[in-house]
Amino acid sequence: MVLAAAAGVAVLVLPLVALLLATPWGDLPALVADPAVLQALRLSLGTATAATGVSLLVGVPLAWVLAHDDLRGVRLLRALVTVPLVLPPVVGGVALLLLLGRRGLLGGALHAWTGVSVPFTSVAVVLAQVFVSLPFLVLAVEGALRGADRRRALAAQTLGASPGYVLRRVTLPAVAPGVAAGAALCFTRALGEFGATVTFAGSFPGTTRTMPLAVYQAMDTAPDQAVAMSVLLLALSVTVLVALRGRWLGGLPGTGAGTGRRASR
Amino acid sequence: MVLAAAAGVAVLVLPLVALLLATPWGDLPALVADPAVLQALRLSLGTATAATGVSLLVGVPLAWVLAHDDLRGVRLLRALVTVPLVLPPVVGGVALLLLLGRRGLLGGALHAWTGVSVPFTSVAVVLAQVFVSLPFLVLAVEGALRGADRRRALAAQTLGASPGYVLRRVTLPAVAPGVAAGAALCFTRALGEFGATVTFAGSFPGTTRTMPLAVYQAMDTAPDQAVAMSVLLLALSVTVLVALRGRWLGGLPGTGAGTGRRASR
Amino acid sequence: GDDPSAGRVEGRLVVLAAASLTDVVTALAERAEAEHPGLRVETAFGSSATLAAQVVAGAPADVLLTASDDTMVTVTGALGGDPVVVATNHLQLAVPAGNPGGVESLTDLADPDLTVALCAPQVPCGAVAADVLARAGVVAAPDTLERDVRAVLTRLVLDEADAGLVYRTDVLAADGAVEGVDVPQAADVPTAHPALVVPGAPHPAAAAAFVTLLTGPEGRRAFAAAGFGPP
Amino acid sequence: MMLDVHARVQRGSLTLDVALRVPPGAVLAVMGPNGSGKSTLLEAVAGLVPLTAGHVRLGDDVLADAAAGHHRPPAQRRLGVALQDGALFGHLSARENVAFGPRAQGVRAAAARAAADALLADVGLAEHARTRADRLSGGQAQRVAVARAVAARPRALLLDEPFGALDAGTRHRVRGVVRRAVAAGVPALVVTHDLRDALELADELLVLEAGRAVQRGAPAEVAAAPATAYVRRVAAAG
Amino acid sequence: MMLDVHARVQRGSLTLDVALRVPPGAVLAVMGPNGSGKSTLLEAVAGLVPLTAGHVRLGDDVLADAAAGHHRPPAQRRLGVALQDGALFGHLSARENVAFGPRAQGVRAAAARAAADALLADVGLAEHARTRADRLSGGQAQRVAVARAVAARPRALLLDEPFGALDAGTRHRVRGVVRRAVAAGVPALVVTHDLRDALELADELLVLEAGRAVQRGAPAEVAAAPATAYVRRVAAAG
Ligand SMILES: Nc1ncnc2c1ncn2[C@@H]1O[C@H](COP(=O)(O)OP(=O)(O)OP(=O)(O)O)[C@@H](O)[C@H]1O
Ligand SMILES: Nc1ncnc2c1ncn2[C@@H]1O[C@H](COP(=O)(O)OP(=O)(O)OP(=O)(O)O)[C@@H](O)[C@H]1O
Ligand code: MOO
Ligand SMILES: [Mg+2]
Ligand SMILES: [Mg+2]
Repeated sequence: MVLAAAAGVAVLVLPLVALLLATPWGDLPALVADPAVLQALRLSLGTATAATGVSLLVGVPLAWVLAHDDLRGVRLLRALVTVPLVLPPVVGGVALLLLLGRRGLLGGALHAWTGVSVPFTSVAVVLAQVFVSLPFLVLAVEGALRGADRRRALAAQTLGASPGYVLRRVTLPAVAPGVAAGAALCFTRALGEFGATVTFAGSFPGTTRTMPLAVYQAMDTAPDQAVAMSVLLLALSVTVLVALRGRWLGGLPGTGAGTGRRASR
Repeated sequence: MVLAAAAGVAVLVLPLVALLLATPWGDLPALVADPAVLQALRLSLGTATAATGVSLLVGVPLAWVLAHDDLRGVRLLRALVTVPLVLPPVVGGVALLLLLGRRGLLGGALHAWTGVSVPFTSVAVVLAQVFVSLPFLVLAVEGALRGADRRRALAAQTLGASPGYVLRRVTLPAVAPGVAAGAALCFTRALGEFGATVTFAGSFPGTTRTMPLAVYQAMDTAPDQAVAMSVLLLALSVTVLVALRGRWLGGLPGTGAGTGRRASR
Repeated sequence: GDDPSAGRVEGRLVVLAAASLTDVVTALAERAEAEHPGLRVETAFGSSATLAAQVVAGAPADVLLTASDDTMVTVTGALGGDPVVVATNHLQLAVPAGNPGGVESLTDLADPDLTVALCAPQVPCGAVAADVLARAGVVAAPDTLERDVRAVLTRLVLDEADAGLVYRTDVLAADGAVEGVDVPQAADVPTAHPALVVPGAPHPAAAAAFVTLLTGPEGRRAFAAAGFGPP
Repeated sequence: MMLDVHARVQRGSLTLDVALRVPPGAVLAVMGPNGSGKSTLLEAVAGLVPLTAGHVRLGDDVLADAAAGHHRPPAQRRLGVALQDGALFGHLSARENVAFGPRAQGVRAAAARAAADALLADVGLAEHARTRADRLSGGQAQRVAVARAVAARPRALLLDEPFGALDAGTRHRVRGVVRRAVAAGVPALVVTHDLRDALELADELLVLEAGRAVQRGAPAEVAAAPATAYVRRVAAAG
Repeated sequence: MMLDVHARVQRGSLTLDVALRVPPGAVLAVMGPNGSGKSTLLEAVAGLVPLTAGHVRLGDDVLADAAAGHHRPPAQRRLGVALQDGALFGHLSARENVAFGPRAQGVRAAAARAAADALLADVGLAEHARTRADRLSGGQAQRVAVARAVAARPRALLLDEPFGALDAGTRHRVRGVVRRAVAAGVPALVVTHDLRDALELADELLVLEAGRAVQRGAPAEVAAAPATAYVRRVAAAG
């Protein structure tokens, strides 16, 4: 039990230790204060936040639809929605190009009518991030919704609450840990997105070169800077995760010091 | 509500539609029957299955530890475990190299003593996949465990059940949808893993060139074959997901046609 | 090692090569297999810098081909070995078929209204492109800086970019999907493709034979047919 | 409004088939052995379980009619339901639980809250208004469930064993709350195992066994002339 | 073995402070108003809530001793506990619920199953052995909870309102099951709101109000000489 858990920790943490040991700590401040690094950092935070916001807006309702598999076709829909998980991100980028590129299914018409072109813009970065990270949010929230107690939802219905009201006031608050986990997953996945971004959005400082792209770019030529940026990304995510989980989970049942007694009543 | 859900579906599905429209359906059988494609497919299925197995073995106990945040240091541990989510996979590959490469923290000693070298082998592929996909499993399972009713776990303890027994016989079965979702996430993420694999394991046919790497390789040279392989991967994952969710969720409470009445008793 | 195939031209030969060499090396690998029954040649392509880093990290490769001397030096500096140049190359101004952006010369790359794709300056094709642009006195306004030359080519093939700088051989490999325009300054900055039998290669004899094939008449012919210059 | 029900429902191996009418302002008590279908009946009237045959009417309003394929969703029936297990919203306070129905139906926050506080005081929980529902004792939770059902100003009340976990004094008090809600002209259906509840509260008693009505009448009359062994035992215990 | 408890526990604004002793083979009934701390007391003895002061002893075996900082985990106390809300494992069958304790303690599957089936028959649920617990009616579920507590051959029984949802006949039957388990020399602590349970089953009655014992003695004696308004009301109702 605890041994297996320790093995899990080892697999995940030891490579990070190796990374930290390889970090040129003395030069770190200079490496990180580089304007190019700060620019990439700003871009990454902005786009990942936007992608998470969009994902929450469209993903929670989607998860709710998926959690009702008495509805027709839901199982296929779920599988479709899960596809971006398995699609190599590079292929996801190509698919986005085929859809929204200048010659794309929708992008062609868009370009012809409005002159607007999506690729090579920050919007393209956000779209690429949403494409790869939304499924994580959806699946996490759906899992939580399925685990949620249907009996309480029924009770709410007898009190005149519409399905949407039940979702907002009863089900979601009860599954808040799942939603928080999903949002954290989504944010971090968006923050780390590489393949789809580089393919669909390109790589240009300030508009599309997010941290992962900057790291990749530096990896073969300026490994010290790559390692420094990795460590920065790592510190950032640890901070975000600690803060986020702390806030979101703080006031929830069964997570505090209480015994969680009668949580089921 | 339903509108937002539809928007979510659109973001995820329309690019796939564009991809399907670009598929050279006539040549598909020939493209897919290529021995190199079949070799990559076999390797991908084998390594992703192994990675999922390893992740379940070490990830479920780990999730269980994390779900008890009355334990000391758990919050930091969770953040650490979540880090690979936010780390660009390429950086993950570098970290693995720094750990297990011939000059690595452990890899150096390993190579000196046993002559064994991990990078650029199928084992390296599995390790890379575990590194990036294990956190998904852990977080999904942890979310489900937190949502689980603590009251039933207490009741089991009064009956003399050890913590491990409670986990296996009460908590896990009750959160099976979460575990299934986590395993599906983990498998699909492993199947799609690219950056860490290409960095840590390289891209050698038969040993380390999984489907995503083969797709990537083909993208700039034989785009038709790349699209064909993507479609294959897509079909594969849809099948796996439909089958998996169907099986795992079939007999669970609140998911069938029943009203789920008294699910909380 | 104690692999019995070490002294003979057989076994599983692993060749890593720069993205720009994809087509020609694939063809020559098939030729080598035809010549030596019992030999299988496995190829992998990518950015020269990435491949070089993998070889230094101990990838079980027999032969490495890069797109610049600089990237090769990072390998020989760490592992030793004697690289030999097998071909040369130079850049062209490339546009999608039909030239939708109406691009005529290198100076158009400075037009902010056009979508321009270049290699990142850290990879060989990007370094050469920077040199060419500097010599021409053009301050380009790129919209994206790609990871390797084939990624730039893909942008043009898909018609997502109006113009870019790629190797002349890449334009030929694109088989009509891309049009190339010669740039006078590019001829002044040729690039070399060195090949290396990786020190400690699992199949040294086969590796040496493969490099001999590359530098021999058959190799010459294949490189020339693909548009490469002689070493 | 008259509550008029004919419910035929299949639940596992049990076939429930009961007809009943509760006039406005009257209380019908439902008793019966465990598993006889009391909760199933109540849930069918609430719309949580579909009818295979029969109907549910409230005055002229047809809530369900199996023959016509009509089934109004529970949320639109405007009934006050307390389920057997309470099913409180554990993450909300007692007050928020009671105010939930009015809020869901559009009543403004301040008004819903005032109504909830008044009802909580009625059931003796004034000082627990702000306690989270999952921190209440068994009897406290049961009272919140009853108050929550009454708060929504329902057109009919459906209470499934609403007094089982209450101490004797509180039981008396909560029966009073139900009686006052009914006095406004609301029909009520109350499931109980205790003949004293029926005697004190109900105008009529319906005894259910294996899904069928085996006896009905004024509670005292039923107790005086038991038709089955089960009723005899209930009368003896009461 | 004698069950010897002094429990001091803080629960929200309630301070529970009670001492009690239950000899082997005896039943102590605990009554009291809602929120007086009955469930808290039982959960403290079971080890689900930590003591701030006091101890729990079973014969010579010290299960908890606040002064010594000693707190044995619930899983190692070998008690039979039925919580107020049942807390059945909804995903398991009735039989698997009852067999759970023996299985957890290493009894072989066949033996555990046979014991479970015998107990289910005792509480009148033979034909529901294979029904999933979340498909049981309220009273059926309550009986499974009692059977589950008894099945583990506990050294003491702790039952929190184990009869509240049972019909009169079944109530009698399940009291018999409890009586037989106690007869083997096991001390039992039974929380109830119904004086008849105490009169029929208990050797001693403890009345709790606001966390303190306000009266104790033989059930009939307590009923005959009520010390508080609450007890008076209970005596009148019973
Ligand atoms: N969700 C369900 N699925 C299948 N069968 C069920 C379900 N819920 C209840 N039943 C079965 O239906 C029958 C009637 O149950 P019901 O809950 O209506 O009984 P009840 O009269 O309310 O009993 P109690 O007095 O124990 O509350 C029981 O045999 C029960 O096992
Ligand atoms: N998890 C908890 N956290 C904080 N307070 C609690 C918790 N559980 C119960 N309480 C409070 O402790 C007090 C005693 O509760 P307890 O459940 O012991 O009462 P009881 O005597 O069993 O009542 P009942 O007859 O209603 O079951 C109540 O006021 C209750 O609100
Ligand atoms: O293949 Mo390169 O390294 O882009 O010139
Ligand atoms: Mg019932
Ligand atoms: Mg209690």
